[in-house]
Amino acid sequence: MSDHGHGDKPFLAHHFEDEDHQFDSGKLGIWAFLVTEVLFFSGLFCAYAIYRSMHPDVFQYAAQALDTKLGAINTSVLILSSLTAAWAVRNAQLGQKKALCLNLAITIACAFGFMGIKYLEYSHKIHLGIIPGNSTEQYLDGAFGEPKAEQVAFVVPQEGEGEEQHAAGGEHADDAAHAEGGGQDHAHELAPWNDPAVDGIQKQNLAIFFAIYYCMTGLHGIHVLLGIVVLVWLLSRALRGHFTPTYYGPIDFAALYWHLVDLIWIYLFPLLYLIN
Amino acid sequence: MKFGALSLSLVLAAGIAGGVTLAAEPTSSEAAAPAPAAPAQDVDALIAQYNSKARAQALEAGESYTYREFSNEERGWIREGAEAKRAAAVDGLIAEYNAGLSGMPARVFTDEEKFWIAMALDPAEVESVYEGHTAIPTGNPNKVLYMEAGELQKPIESDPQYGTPPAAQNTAPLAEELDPALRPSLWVPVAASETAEEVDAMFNFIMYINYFFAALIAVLMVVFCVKYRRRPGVRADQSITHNTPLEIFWSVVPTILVAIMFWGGYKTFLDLRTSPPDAMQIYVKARQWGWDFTYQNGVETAGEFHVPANTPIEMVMTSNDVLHSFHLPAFRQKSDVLPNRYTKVWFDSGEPRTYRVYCSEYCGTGHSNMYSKLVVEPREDYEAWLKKEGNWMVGPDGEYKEPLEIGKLTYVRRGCNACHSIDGKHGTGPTFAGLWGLERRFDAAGDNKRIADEDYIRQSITDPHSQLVYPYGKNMSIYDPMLPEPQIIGMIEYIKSLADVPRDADAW
Amino acid sequence: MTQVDVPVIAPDRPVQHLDHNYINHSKGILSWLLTLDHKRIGLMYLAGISASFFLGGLFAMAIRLELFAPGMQFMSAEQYNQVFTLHGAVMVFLFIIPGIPAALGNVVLPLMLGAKDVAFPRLNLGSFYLWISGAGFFVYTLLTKGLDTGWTFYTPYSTTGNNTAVISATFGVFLLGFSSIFTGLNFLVTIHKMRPPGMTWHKLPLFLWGMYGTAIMQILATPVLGITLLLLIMESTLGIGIFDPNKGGDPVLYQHFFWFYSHPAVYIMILPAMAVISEVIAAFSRKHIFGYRMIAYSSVSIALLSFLVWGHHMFVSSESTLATLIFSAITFSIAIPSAIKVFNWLATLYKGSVALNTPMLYALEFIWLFTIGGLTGLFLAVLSTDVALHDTYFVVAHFHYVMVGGTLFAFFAGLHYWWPKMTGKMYSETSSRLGSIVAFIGFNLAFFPQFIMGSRGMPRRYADYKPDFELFHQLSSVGTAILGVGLAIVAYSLVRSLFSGKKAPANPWGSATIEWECPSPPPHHNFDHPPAATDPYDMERVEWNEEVGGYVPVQGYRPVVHH
Amino acid sequence: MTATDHAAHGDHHEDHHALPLWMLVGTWGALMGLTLLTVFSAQFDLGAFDLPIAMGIATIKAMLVLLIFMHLGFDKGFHSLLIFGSLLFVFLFISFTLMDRGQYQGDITVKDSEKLLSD
Repeated sequence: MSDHGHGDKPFLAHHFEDEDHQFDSGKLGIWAFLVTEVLFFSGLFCAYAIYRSMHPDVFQYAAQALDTKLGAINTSVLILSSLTAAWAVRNAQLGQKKALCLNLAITIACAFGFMGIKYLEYSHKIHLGIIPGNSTEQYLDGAFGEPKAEQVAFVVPQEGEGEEQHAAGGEHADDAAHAEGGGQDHAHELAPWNDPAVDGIQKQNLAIFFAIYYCMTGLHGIHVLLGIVVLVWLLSRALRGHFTPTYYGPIDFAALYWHLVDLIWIYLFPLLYLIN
Repeated sequence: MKFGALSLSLVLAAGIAGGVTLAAEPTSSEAAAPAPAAPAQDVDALIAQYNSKARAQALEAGESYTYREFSNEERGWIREGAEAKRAAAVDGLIAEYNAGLSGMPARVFTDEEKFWIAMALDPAEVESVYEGHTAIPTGNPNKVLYMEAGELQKPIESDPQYGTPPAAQNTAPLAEELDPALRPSLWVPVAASETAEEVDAMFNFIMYINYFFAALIAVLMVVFCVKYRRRPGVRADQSITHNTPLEIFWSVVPTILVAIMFWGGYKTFLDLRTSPPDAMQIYVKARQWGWDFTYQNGVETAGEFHVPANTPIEMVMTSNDVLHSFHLPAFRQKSDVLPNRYTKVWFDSGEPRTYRVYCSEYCGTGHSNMYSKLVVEPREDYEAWLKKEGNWMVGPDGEYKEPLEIGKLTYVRRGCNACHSIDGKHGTGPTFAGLWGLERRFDAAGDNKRIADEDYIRQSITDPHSQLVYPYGKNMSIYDPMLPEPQIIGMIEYIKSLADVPRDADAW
Repeated sequence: MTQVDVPVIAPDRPVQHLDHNYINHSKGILSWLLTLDHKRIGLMYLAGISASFFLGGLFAMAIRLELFAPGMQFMSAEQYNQVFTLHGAVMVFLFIIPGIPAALGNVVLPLMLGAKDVAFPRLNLGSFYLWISGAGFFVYTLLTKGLDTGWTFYTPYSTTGNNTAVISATFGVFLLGFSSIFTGLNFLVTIHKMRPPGMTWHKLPLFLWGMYGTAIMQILATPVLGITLLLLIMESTLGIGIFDPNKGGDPVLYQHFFWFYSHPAVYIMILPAMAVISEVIAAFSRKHIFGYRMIAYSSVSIALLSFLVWGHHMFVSSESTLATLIFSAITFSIAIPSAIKVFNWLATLYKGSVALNTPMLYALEFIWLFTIGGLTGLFLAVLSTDVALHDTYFVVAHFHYVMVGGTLFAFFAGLHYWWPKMTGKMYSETSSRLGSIVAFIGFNLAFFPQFIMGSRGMPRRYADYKPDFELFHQLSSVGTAILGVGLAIVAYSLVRSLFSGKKAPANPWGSATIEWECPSPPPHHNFDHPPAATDPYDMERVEWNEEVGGYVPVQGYRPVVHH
Repeated sequence: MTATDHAAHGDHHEDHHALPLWMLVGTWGALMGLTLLTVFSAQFDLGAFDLPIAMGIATIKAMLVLLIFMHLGFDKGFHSLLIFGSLLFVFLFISFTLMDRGQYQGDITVKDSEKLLSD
């Protein structure tokens, strides 16, 4: 038997008996892979659970810095992309090439949209001085301690004003002015944290909240980026007409991966954005 | 060349042979010669002959000496006899020495006597004395002798004059290793408390079960392999594929055994973890690489701690930097020591003895040197010791000592010596020798530099990471709480006094 | 076991050797580097892990030489710390974990299933290259800056100071972890989907049961190591503070994370070893394995239980009393399946026809060493004695008995057992047996004294020690030297067989599993048609044939129906 | 291929059937509704119920994605076993660690330790 024993079926590997055999193996493989993904994220969820149970107040306070609206929009975007991914599988199963390509394209577009909004959120935070790591603490000093005119402060999200602008327009030229103003204006709302008696530990724990926030959303974001790469590759194959009702495994597997990414976000959203 | 016990016995033989002069080291064949029963009446004379000759010539010539060739047999007798004599005499010597240290006028000891006193110390410490350190090598202030160029010199600059002489117990042997009445079993060291005995009971229970199963499995394996070895024409019995009752039996029996072990172990574990309410608390701060102890009355000690006998003691521990572990084998006690959290171990101190404390959680370069000594002593001795420890910066006259003396003591007590040498050798941190007035560079190019003066030293103590001498890293623990003022001044004075000591080329 | 009446297709004289086999299938270095053939990938893994083992062994020798006497001999304390760290990390991550699954498993597993390849050959090659890059990062760490954290990378030591080596080393381990995950995933799918007709779960050879359990653990546990190390890297580079007590983090949390992986990892190391031993004991007793189902189920139960006992590494790390109670109790439950296996192996010898060929010699040595390792584990599972013994040489001796005495000896058992199949050459029994016995003696001399000094209080990871432990350290060092000599003899014997060994028949030992039905070495495609599977331990299925110098299937043989 | 004709292929092919469009779109609608619900419920302070409600809604959403978008409801049982089994291990991991962490005393600050030592 030669290396390419299945001449009529270009995508059937030699060591499988038939396409169903190959599909079943691939499906089991991707599910096993999803299991490793679940466990991979579990470490972060565990860290989150530990620190939230230790410092519920800190988490509640810190979560105010996250923009619920952007989070909700991003959730919707991901759910839409999940729908189109599932739809794409259906198209592939039914041999609808055009619809398949369209659905894949929409999924990719949603993924880019998600990352774009994520970028806005990140850049806004970094602009405010909330960055992961060593220096967070010193910035938080400015943010939560004595509000200084030259130092940007934490913004407690206010209804409307400003935030939507960032979300929609992506113009953050006015961020600094806005943030400064916000810090000054709302300094009184941060009162408990300005108490000199409550320094040190709470600020450290705030830093840990943001560390966890960045790790969780960052790792999730990396998965979205990987998903984009895979989906673009599949789109190019779909355009070349590789997929048939008997050979559509890659579409199905990539969609499963994409749903898992969505699924993780479904948990991240309330855990990070909806603490009150 | 350092082969532990072997070299120790070499040193012992050499020491006796030559008094204090070690220039002529006997070879191992001489020292290790078998010693048949000696004619007792001759030995004293033999020793006298051996010693006097050697001494006389060494003193006269001031160089290596020769003496009558003694036979191997004679050497054996001499050694045995000398050892017996020493054992009898050395206790008295130590008592006398210590009495002198604690304030009474001390008589002048001969070098030989000092040698013998040293021999009764912890052998490891004696050995490090012999390794050629030129100064106080460790955190223990009980090094009474030091060597230079392989030769025994003189006592450390007068402990009496510092006012913190090694306490009497420092010269007592560690219970675990030297006291022949307390020889450990093959497996475990001497159990120092009742809880430790409970642990040992479980240890032995498991050990007997292990002996049984190991023997059973070995015997079955060998018997089967021999009895059913492959022979032509003999086939294996294929009918035996399983036997459910047998398999259930050998699943259930181990289950029962481990259940017993689990329960017994858990009960004793609770005893180990639950300290009696009346336990005396000692606060412990672990650092890289040493132990600091704080007593309830605020007295701080380093490296060594004393407790009253027959008292439950609770150690309340935290770490200054990384993870450490407080390990007291004799009490079967251990707990990790963590930064930012207190952990506790307790033990019933029992009879007056001396124990070794290890750090058993890996903590970096000095991990294997992070010992401490626990001295259990009668309450009145303990109280006297505590009083003395509390006043280590105060001289016999009731006044603060000279800053230089405080500095020298601080260097040892605060563990500076773990990383910073005073003999010019390159270590984990820069050496103190010749440091004073030196230009310190904080980068490779030397763009960022500073002269080592009072300000520099002070800042290096209070905020060491603010000025890291190239190429050293952030190894120094930021000591918290920081040194009190007199000790900082003392360190400045001490470093000043070392300005003229030459430093090695590779010690930056 | 009820036997379905399957006619066995047994040709008169099965093919013993082929002129054209997988080794000479195609030529050139690229045909190896880019191969998708599981057997070639297995051989490349074998070369890689052998090199790692040699490297780790050199470090071990350096450690024992340094510890021959109290005082520092030829290393500084810093150097010693780096050497023991590299010894541990290289041996664990580069040798023991991939050893049996990746090297032997890759060659044997598809053959045992009668399959043409593993389910995902490209992924298989990918995981090999992940292994290579992970190993590369390790060597890089080794050559550039010393790593001195111990293989466990405990915080805060690993994240404070100037431990830049931690970043490259942990990134290496991260890659190695994914290599391990993909191997496990591949094997899981292969065992599920590529079984030949007739091979039900209860006719799966026990090696495959062991590999299946291993795959479960690799898939479930290793990702947690991945995330732990990513967090560690973040901690070292950015200082995110999750594990750093100075920033409000919790170093014990790191230990929870680490051991959630690393305890199952211990079983990732030993379960494949047990799997090899089950095959070897049955083959050289020429007898049906005793208690097949118990052994099979115990593999899976060990795999699942292994996730629930990680806390026993932390009894003295300020773990709460409640947690110690639970973890200690579950730890004991995992002792039972291990005990069952040992008893079943012994019962397999009973009324067998035992031949002491080299693999069998290793298997018997394994039983002894694993028994000691397992029994001494009881001291460490019991809470009260563990407090005294934790982090002493007792622990060092215990895990060396399990990991080296267990896994390494089983690895050699498997290597010698499948050597004829892999290379087509027979090794010399005399020199291999000699090497095995010398290594066994050396091993016991090296590690048994460590139990004694450990229970007397000698802490592990000490660059120096007090003279009262000198005797034991010296015995241990001498033993290590003897072990080294033994291993050198083993290596010599195997390498020599490649050049002057006689040709191996298809089935030199008389085993009944499927991999022995194809010629030695196998052709590129393994089998033209998936062979029908029967009971893998039905040794009567094959018999000695003088003419071919090996075992051949009995013609027209109908298997005995038990029950 | 529709849901009805998969039987003709035998059980080997049971995961090949395409989901009807109404089911996909309906699931999407439900997910969006639940998202709005969870954002809405977060506006109110429900005290101890906050987290369980948010997690409950998230879990319902997750099940919808798993069972319908990911076909798990129509797929081989072993795949469900895999994914739910892995969740069991995640649960064990997190709960054991939380349980242990819950037993510790709170962290001490530098100040606390100084105070304790000076007492």
